[in-house]
Amino acid sequence: MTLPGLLPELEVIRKDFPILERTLAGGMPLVYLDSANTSQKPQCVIDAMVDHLERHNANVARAMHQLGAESSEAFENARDVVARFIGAPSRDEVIFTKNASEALNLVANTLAWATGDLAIGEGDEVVITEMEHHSNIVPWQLLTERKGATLRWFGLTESGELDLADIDSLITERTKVVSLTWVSNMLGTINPVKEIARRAHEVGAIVVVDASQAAPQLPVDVTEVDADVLVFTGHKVVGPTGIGVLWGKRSLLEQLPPFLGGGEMIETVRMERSTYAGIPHKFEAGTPPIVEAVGLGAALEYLAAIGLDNIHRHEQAITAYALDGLATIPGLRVLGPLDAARRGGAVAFEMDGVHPHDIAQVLDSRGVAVRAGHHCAKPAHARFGVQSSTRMSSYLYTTPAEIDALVEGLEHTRAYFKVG
Amino acid sequence: MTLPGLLPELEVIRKDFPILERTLAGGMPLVYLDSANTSQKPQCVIDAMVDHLERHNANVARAMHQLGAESSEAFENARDVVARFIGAPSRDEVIFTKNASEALNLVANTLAWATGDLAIGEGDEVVITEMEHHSNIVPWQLLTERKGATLRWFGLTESGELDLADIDSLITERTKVVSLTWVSNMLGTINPVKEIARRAHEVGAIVVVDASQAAPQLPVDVTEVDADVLVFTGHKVVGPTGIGVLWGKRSLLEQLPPFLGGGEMIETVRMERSTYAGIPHKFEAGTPPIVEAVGLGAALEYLAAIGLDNIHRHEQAITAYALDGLATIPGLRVLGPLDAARRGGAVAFEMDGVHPHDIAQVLDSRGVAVRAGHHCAKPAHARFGVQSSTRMSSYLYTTPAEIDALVEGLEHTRAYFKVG
Amino acid sequence: MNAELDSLYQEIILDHYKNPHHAGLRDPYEAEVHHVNPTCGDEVTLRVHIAEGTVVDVSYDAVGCSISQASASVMTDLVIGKPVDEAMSVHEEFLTLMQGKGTVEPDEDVLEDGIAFAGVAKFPARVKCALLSWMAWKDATARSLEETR
Amino acid sequence: MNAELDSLYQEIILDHYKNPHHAGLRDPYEAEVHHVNPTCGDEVTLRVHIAEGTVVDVSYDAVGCSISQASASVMTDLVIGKPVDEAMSVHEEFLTLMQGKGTVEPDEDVLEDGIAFAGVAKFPARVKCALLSWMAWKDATARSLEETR
Ligand SMILES: Cc1ncc(COP(=O)(O)O)c(C=O)c1O
Ligand SMILES: Cc1ncc(COP(=O)(O)O)c(C=O)c1O
Repeated sequence: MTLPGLLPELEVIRKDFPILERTLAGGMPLVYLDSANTSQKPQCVIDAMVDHLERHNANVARAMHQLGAESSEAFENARDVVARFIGAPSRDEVIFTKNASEALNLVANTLAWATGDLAIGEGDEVVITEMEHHSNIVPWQLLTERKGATLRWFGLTESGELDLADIDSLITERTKVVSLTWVSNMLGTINPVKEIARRAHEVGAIVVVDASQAAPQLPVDVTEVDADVLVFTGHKVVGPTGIGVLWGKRSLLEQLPPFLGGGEMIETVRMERSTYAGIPHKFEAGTPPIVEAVGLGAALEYLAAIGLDNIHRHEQAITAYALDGLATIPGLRVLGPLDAARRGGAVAFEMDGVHPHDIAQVLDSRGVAVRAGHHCAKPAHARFGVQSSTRMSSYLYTTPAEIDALVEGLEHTRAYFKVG
Repeated sequence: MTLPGLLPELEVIRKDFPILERTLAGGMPLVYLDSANTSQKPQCVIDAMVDHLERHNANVARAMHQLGAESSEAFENARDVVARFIGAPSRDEVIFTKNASEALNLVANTLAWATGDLAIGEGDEVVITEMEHHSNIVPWQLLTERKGATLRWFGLTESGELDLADIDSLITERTKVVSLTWVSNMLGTINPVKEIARRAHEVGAIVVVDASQAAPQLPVDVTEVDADVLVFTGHKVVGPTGIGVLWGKRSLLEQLPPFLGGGEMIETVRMERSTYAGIPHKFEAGTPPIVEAVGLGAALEYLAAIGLDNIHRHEQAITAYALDGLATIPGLRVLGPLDAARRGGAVAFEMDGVHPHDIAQVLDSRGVAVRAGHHCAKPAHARFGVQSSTRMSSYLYTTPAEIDALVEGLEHTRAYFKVG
Repeated sequence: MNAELDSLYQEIILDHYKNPHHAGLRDPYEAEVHHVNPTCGDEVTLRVHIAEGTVVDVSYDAVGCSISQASASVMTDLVIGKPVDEAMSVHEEFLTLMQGKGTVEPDEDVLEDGIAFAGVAKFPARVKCALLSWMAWKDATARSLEETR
Repeated sequence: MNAELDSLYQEIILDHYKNPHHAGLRDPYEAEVHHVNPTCGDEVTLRVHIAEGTVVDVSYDAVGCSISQASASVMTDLVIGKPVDEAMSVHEEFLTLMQGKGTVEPDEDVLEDGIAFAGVAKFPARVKCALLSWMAWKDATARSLEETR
């Protein structure tokens, strides 16, 4: 079956992902609908990492020998690839972290030690939203608690969008930072980041955009979206674990104090005092994730070759098809926007009479992998009065037939638990 | 040629490391003598990572489906392997970080926010040594500067050992932390960690051991060495980049405040306040280095199968042979202990009339990879009045013939630069 | 594929899930605890009433999946009315069963309806669900013993 | 294997290394800077004396490898006595050569002994060595122009 908007070479793309050929217990083929949790990896990413480990492995920057030069070039090339992928004005603004969570903590943590303009204290406010991933909540709780500042947040409408009604009383002269997700990992909502950034910049606040769910499925341009900082994580963009990206405006990054100390982040070290390197190295203490950067570079080149516009269209087509399918299940309620054109590809739902764990378990026995729980978004769940939900999430390799398998699995689940 | 103490199956071991078959510019075979910088990876480590990415990739902890269970099991199994490798009393005390630098910063950074007994402030002291890697200097400079405490350090003797003469005036009731390297990455010195830990514990200080250079080449037992915290890094123990290990005593880890916030480090999150998970998860925010843990587990099992005692003997044999060879070069001065039995396998040296860069360059043209520079140990270099040095470092795959190639290369270097 | 599932979702479990025993929070009690499964958010608030070394009552309010709900129900059946020592050893036995990865043969004389959870041990992700209320009970019991000391 | 090396270590470079021109720190000067190559620790302290728009003197104290030492020596030969603008454009030309990865053909009329560094451009790890003193000179010159404004 085919749908308008699907990637035309879908079967070819699927062949790029070795894991999609796996069969599970009972010989069931894998139906992987947990890509918002982590994406699968194409052969080219795995091969790039293997080639690096088998032929070019060496530490970077410090090593002058041929392997060192090859490894450094591969690592720094990955920085160029990332800079292009997100339209960064300068490659030096691209910092490798271990994941998106570290990137967000880096900002909150260095702000805790910042002096001058950037210093945060009593009377100052940080604004987030009720739909954030825990990784974009806890760092700001720690910062505001430790510095005596106040944490505030946008609430959500019944349909799962940001409630912007009181934006002007929320983002005020007291606001130092506005940090929000571009695409929700639970509700799927795509937020009007640019509009919020405009307001934040009017009051002189720093805008931090969590693009962990956006980078996999939307074209990202840091200038266009008007962020001061933007972060995403490698393992959700068909890259490996162990690497994340922090992009920040040069002027901001230069003003922030160092985060982790040691290794390559120094200019000179004496026992009494040290001075620090310029960006990006200032924020990359110790041996960086080298083979992971090589993998991430290959991953982003893979996505760019397919085209983020095409991937976005594919996700929308699959999401629309999934929303239609889910609507046929009695007692099923989708949390978040119901219009596929206005949301990302993660769809969380409740089903009357069966707990998400039990749904996921029955689906798993049929080879269908979804996530059950709070998806690291407890406050968003609390907002909708639910403890946990089941979430299906697609990606560029997802087929309509896999959505059919999900829907059939849900029907079976109802029968199994004798619901309705 | 063979030496007493060499690993008997050396040629078989070398076959495990694909990169050792590489040829470089001009068809020169690779002579890799930069293992203290980063080690090469055996096929079994690469294969474990590939198998994980191609067949078991999923996020951990959160995922209930079969891939999730497989991935979680592989990840948590790596924690068991690490716990066994270092003799940790409990697997929960093993925390995965991104590298050794992050692990050291984690301790310094959480101490900065600690309250009660652990709080550090004016009048308190942190003691390090002059031979530390920058990653064990800068975090403590940041901590003491930020909290108004004082940083003190052990000096070095002429032969490159810790000067313990004034240990009792250095480690006093004011000392809150003693952080030191077990094996120096520049001088090769093996420090009497246990003896220093005893004194530190007498005054109630926390003992942090940087085992980045020890873990690859000595049997490590955290209880035996009497550390409160011990760290090492994956890429130096034939594992991948992107992963490090922090082991800490349960009572200490439980007392420390959280480091990075988000993802899996929580117990429950409300917008107003969060509570945190127990160890180890409390210190593992966000998606951990999953495939890296799988690789690290395979790496440590590989080393354990060969036997750390055997590896240590091999390193000593090679180091003794190298020291003998280097002694034949006129105008060459080794920095650090000259007795192979009392040092690790990193040997830094100066050679009259040729700068380390130029030595490394000439060696590289012959396929011999060494490191030139300050090796992230500027203060130790300053102590010996040198700007930089050349360092050769061996590992379990190093042969006496490779040492011969180094020594010949050095002779050639002298001739090339018309020295002597 | 239902065979695997059926080994997890035994009839006994589904029965307890639909009709949980001893549910709700009751007085008197010496200790109340609140436990969470951080992975999925399942929660239980649980009270213990102990008198003269015997578990007189265990009452609870739980939100969670079939396994965690049924486990709470079975647990109360097993511990209420027993001397604390004996209840603790039932707890130990249940723990051993759950951590056995499906290799432990359950003893029906001790675990009664609890033997229905033998299949859960083969699903590592669900073991935590089955243990949530047991852990809460153990914690509450320890606290109430301190309380009354 | 010496052919590769010889393209890096041209005779001219080794000559400047053994006998550096204009070495040592001298008065008068308007600006003094200290630059470090963080990777290897090479350092240079460098002074610039500018009068009436001309680079009258550049003096320096440098610790480093043959490439960085020779480069400092050649740099002083090239800029001393030149109008600042002209010296800056020589600097630009040298920068282009160094960043060309071996593809740029050097112009001997402009770079004089500096053409000997063409081979360095093929060794990415050494480009920083060749540029250390030039960067210091550029920085010091900018500062001394501010100073005297
Ligand atoms: C003694 C010592 N400590 C710490 C480190 C830092 O390790 P990493 O760069 O992996 O964080 C190193 C290696 O570079 C080292 O040799
Ligand atoms: C919106 C969002 N932000 C942040 C994260 C954290 O990413 P990581 O776990 O890789 O740090 C995730 C994914 O888990 C996410 O979906």
